[in-house]
Amino acid sequence: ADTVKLGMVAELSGAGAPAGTNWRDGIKIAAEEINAEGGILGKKVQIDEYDTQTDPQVSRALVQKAIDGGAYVILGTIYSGSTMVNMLVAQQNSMPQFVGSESPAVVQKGNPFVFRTSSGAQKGVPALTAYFKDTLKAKTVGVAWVNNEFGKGGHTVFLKEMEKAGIKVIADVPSEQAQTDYAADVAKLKQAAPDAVFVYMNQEESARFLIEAKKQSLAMPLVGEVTLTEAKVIELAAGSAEGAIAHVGLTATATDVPGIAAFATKFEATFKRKPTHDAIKGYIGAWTTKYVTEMVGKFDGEAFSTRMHGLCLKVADHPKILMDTCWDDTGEMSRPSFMVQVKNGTPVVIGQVPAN
Amino acid sequence: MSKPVLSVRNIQKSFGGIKAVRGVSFEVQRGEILGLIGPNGSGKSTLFNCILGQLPADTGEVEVNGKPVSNIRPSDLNKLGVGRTFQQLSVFPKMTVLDNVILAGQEHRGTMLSRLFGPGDAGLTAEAEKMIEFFRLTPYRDTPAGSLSYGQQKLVDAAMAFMAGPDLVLLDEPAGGVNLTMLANLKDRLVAYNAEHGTTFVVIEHNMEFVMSLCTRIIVLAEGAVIAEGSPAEIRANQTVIDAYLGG
Amino acid sequence: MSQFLQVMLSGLATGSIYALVAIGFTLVWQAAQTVNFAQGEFVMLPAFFVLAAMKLLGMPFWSALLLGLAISLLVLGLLFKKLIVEPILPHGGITLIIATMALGILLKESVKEFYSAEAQPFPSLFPARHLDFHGAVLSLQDIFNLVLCLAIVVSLTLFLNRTRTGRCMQATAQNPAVAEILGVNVKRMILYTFLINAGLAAIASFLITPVYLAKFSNGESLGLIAFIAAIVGGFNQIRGALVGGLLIGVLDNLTATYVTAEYRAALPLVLLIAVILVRPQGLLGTKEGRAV
Amino acid sequence: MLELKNVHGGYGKVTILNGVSFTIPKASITTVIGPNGAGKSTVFKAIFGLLNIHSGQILLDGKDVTRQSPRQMIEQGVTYVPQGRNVVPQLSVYHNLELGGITASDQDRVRARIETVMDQFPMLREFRNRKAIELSGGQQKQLEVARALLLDPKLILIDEPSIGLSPNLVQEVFRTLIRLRDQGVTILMVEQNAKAALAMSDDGLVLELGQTRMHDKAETLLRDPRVGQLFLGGHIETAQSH
Amino acid sequence: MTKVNKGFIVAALLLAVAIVAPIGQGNYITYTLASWLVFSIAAMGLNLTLGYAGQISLAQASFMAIGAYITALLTLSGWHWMAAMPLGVIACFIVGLLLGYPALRLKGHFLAFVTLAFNTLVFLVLRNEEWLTGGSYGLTGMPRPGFGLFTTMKQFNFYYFTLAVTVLAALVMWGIVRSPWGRAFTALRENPIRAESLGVDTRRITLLAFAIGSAYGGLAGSLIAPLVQFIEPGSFGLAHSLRILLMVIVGGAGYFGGPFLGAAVVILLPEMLRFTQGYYLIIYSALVIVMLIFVPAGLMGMGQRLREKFWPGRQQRADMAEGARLK
Ligand SMILES: Nc1ncnc2c1ncn2[C@@H]1O[C@H](COP(=O)(O)OP(=O)(O)OP(=O)(O)O)[C@@H](O)[C@H]1O
Ligand SMILES: Nc1ncnc2c1ncn2[C@@H]1O[C@H](COP(=O)(O)OP(=O)(O)OP(=O)(O)O)[C@@H](O)[C@H]1O
Ligand SMILES: [Mg+2]
Ligand SMILES: [Mg+2]
Repeated sequence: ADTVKLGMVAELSGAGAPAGTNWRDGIKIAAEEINAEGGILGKKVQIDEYDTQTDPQVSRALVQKAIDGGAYVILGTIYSGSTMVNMLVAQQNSMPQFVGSESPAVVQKGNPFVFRTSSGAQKGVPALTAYFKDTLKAKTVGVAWVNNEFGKGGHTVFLKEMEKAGIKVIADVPSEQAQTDYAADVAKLKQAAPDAVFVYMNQEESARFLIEAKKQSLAMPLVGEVTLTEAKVIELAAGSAEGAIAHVGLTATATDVPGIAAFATKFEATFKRKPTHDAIKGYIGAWTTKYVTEMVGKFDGEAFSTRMHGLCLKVADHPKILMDTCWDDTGEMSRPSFMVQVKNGTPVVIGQVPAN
Repeated sequence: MSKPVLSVRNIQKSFGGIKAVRGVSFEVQRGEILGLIGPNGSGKSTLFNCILGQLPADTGEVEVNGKPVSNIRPSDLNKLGVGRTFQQLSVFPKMTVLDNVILAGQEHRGTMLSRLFGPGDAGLTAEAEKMIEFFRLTPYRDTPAGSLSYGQQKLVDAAMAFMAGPDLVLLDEPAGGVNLTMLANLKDRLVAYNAEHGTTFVVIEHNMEFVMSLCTRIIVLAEGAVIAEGSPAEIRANQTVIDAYLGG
Repeated sequence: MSQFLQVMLSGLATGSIYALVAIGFTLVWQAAQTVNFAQGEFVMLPAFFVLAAMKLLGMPFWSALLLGLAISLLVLGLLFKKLIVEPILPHGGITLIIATMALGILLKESVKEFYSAEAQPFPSLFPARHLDFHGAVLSLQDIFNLVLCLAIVVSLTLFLNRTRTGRCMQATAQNPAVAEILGVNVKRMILYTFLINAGLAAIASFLITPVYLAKFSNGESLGLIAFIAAIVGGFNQIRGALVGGLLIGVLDNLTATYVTAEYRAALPLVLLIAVILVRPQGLLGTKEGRAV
Repeated sequence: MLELKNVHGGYGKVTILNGVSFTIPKASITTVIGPNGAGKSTVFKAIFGLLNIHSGQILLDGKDVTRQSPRQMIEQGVTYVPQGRNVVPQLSVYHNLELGGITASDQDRVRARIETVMDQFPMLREFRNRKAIELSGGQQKQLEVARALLLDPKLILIDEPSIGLSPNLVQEVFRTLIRLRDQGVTILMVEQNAKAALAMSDDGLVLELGQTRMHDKAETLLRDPRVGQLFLGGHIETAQSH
Repeated sequence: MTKVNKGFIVAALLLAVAIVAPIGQGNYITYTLASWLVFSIAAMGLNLTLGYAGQISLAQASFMAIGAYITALLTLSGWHWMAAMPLGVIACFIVGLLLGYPALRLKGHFLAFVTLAFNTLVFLVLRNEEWLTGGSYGLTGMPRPGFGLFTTMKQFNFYYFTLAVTVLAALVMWGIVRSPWGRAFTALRENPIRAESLGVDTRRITLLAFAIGSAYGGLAGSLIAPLVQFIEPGSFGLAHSLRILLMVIVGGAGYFGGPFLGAAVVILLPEMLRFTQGYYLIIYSALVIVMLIFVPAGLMGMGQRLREKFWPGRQQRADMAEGARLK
């Protein structure tokens, strides 16, 4: 046929819907652009959507379905719990898979077909250590995290990092996914009074946490990884997000990176909302598929995966990769990242962190 | 005389402030048909419920065949040979009449385990059909019991009380809503059972014709206490009973 | 000490929100003897009506609120009663319960598809003033929620028990066949019930969304907690919902602060099971009377 | 006053009434008798708009009221006391009574009436604040009968009022019905306590298999040997003799 | 008797359909069919507890969890499935028995609450006790059982293995509901007080209703583990219990065939609607509501409705044939 199918398996409904729909929409933009440039190896790209309902078992079934349906690569999933299951199916079928998950475990299973679109928590969180230690000069920290597979990954790495850096974690506050009441969490942190707090939650949870923190006037710096300073969180938390700091891999606010600015504009024009980092991740996943396939020169999952390992794509040669990006032998990814702080209601880049 | 089939001593029961039963004692001998009458709200049904373990009594003891049964559960009491009917309609509405009647007998066949592996009807269909025939319900054999008329449901209820082959049956207003002709049949049945098997009956009823012609002895309850006791003739003549209950 | 005070007060404030939603459960029970498992979604939705009115029609916030209330009454009250409750109620409670579960999914997914999958901010009805009690912070909104909740419980209880209409509603719920032969306008009584319920849901929605944010999936956990609150308080008493809601709010916060955060969802449940086993009719519930 | 013309009807697919026709005059008491399951209660439901009527006509004072709703029937002065228990369980005795007059525009009159019926059934006054469900069987029946007397009906349909009532109260109810008849109210009653009921009635009606079999003066029915044999427990006397 | 025969023929036909269904289908369809069977088993159990015995339980998914985790942990440590499964089922039977105790005191929504709380507790334990259950990462890579030459590693084979287990489970269930126990369960649902006074040990029957229903949940769980080869606490949350409840009601509570139909609708209908993209859940839930409005007794009740619709003829009253006595 003259089309090539990309199996987009993501959380389009259920708890993960916000992430999943952004992922999908990022991919849609990429697909349009790719088709406008003549597709992949001359074949038009066709996106097949599969909704996992944020249910790992369904996601597994759907990866199977995408494969039965003749997909060439799998794009998704985002929730690590789902990815952990469905990547087995893709692996059995030698099918390359770009995932949005950031849990360390995803690339530790020796699966040669799985590739990240953003770096895992075990890379992102350590990037913060220096900030806590050198910039904030914290002796003690607190950590507020969401007790799901996403939060757990970050939490484990964070504790390890702090121990290495000799910073004491004096308040460890887990919370539930979709929790609405953060009074107890914030009260506990307030009581412990650490020098800084690491906040590791999904979007709305972050916003609700920030609102409560403001209400109880939690005074120490609140530092997060990616989510805490996202546009959505700032919008939701309104004034309460002021001053929040985060380490972000890719952010639509890093508008001094030209590719990102262009993408953000196009996304907003198409979907009438700002892209999240999930959207950028999906976008990059789709474009990488094109770039690497064309390097290989044929549609071959095995060859594709082999080529991916140890590959570095430079913006100079591959503009739609947005920033220089490398993958290692496990599928882990690295690229430069930023420190961002919310000032006057907008995230401002306050520093760059080199790729690690 | 032998041991009484049922012996009730000093049963008391209150609901909040209301003393429904205030220390009732009586004995029923094997083969008796005892009538229990009294004005509305005099505590008859409550007394039944206390005797049968459906409600916990505040004080008092109950013995069946000399065996204390005060804290026993209704199902165990039933297995000791005590059957009953309820004042309000009490069938299994979505089960067929046949299933209603079979159910009433099946728990007396075999053990819990044998009932799991035994035949679906516990071998009771023939017996149940005879019972249904007697109560003139044969056309309704496969009808859900809940869609029968009031009187018909009352009859199903009565049929169920007999299925276990009981020693002692307590009937709470068996005549209510039952056609007089059918009622005569029911009475014959009671009398026949009583004669053949020595089954003992305690009957609550407001239909005086029925009670007076059926019972060998009658106890009258008013405001939770026994106010008179005796043969039908004695009761009919008792002025206190006339004033409290029978009316002029 | 100030931590304890903070946790207690915050627990009460959150609890009053649970109570507000739980009242809906007890009301629908007392007036229709059924459980609306879409109650959480009923609270999620009105905020979106308001947002839509502001975004699509460009209405100012306060008039959008009024419009939101009106649409809620229409959709969650009238239409719900006409299209779902009325046809299904005669077939029994459990069928209606399942239907409301399906309705919950329908509402949730519709909001997601037709509005947005992402959380939305929602303007607050109150100035963001905070009051300080010995180191513990309480917002103006918290206090208002508590007071309002109390007022609603009192007035609804009075309405149901002291007015003829209220008693007709109860009669309709407890024995619709009898209500009908006595000439009670059964359909209208059911309509009243669901209109009141819709109104309550809308009010709850406007009060909590500024804090909880407007999101299609908000109803899930809220509905569940409110359901638990209603049961614990006693389903057949409106004031039971208040007690149940406050109790859960406080217990949840105390557990999370002092005992365990991982099991914060569990400990209150275990405590409440214990309560229920001792008092099977719920804390404030009354026994349903003789069974034999 | 009330006329049924060849009424057929039933529940779901099953036809229960196979042509019921009768006329009852104004200010009279008519007692319906028949075996269990004959369709007596079903006739009442048909009149009161609670049954699926397949064909036939029901006329009230010459006006066609076939398939009208219970509320419409009440508006036209018909009240109905069904068989079995029919109280609102969790409401108090007083509030149950009050519901009996819920359709009246003059509530003061209803309140006054409540006092009167409570005089007639003193138990109701004593227990006025208790939940209806807590009453004994007969007490609930008293409540129901009393409740039917609160409006000024022109036709009362009363299905076996005697079930569960003690003998003196049965007499009281019958006396009340007679008094109402004397005031011009029409009464249609089902009774299994048929001898007593027919004795106080003007007319009697025998129903069997969903059809009217006989319709005559009450005394005539009482004396009819076939009726006695089949529906009045004819051989109770013989049973008594041994 | 003829009624039983008709049921038998229908069952045989269905079985034939189930046998040929996956032939020529892709892995995905076969997988979906297998999960239909697994959920049918779970729904069958709930149908006993709820449909027959009238005891509301919102915890069926947590029994699937218990069955699945026990099977998973044991098979991962080298046990054969045939040895691990019974342990899971027995554990569920016992836990179900314990969960039944509150049911002796509580009715209706109070019981619903206790079972709901139980479901939440199981979820939290599975998530928090990471040392045993793998926490929120779950357990992966459970082996599928082999029987000599017949290995179930292939999707196709695993389907037939599941089918065999389902047929056995259905036969056992059929034996239970048509024995006097079945009548006692129904009596418990219809009128517990009267049942007790007729000698039905309602305590024991209540507990058994929970225990047997839960054991079926456990059996379904022990099949889910090797089917999905991944389990995590989130797959056994309250929402999944509600889904199983939906299967029972949609299929027709208290009908033997209900769970199979219900599971088919709940699992397969979304599959068929998937072409509608994001709207399928909306369409699906709307369909469920419409169905409940028009066929409240579930799909099993639909046959009857249709028969009445197309053969509307009136029926004589039952005693008409006896003739009148008063001529
Ligand atoms: N569960 C209960 N709660 C409160 N009061 C009750 C309860 N059960 C019975 N009573 C009261 O106890 C008294 C006795 O009731 P019971 O039902 O035993 O009367 P009864 O003699 O059977 O009357 P009837 O002939 O009308 O059936 C009544 O006043 C009744 O109101
Ligand atoms: N709800 C119902 N659904 C189906 N059939 C019913 C229903 N109610 C009554 N029937 C049937 O209708 C017939 C007549 O019932 P009905 O209640 O009118 O009898 P009845 O003459 O009042 O008897 P009774 O003296 O026992 O009260 C009976 O055969 C009964 O089986
Ligand atoms: Mg009584
Ligand atoms: Mg009748």
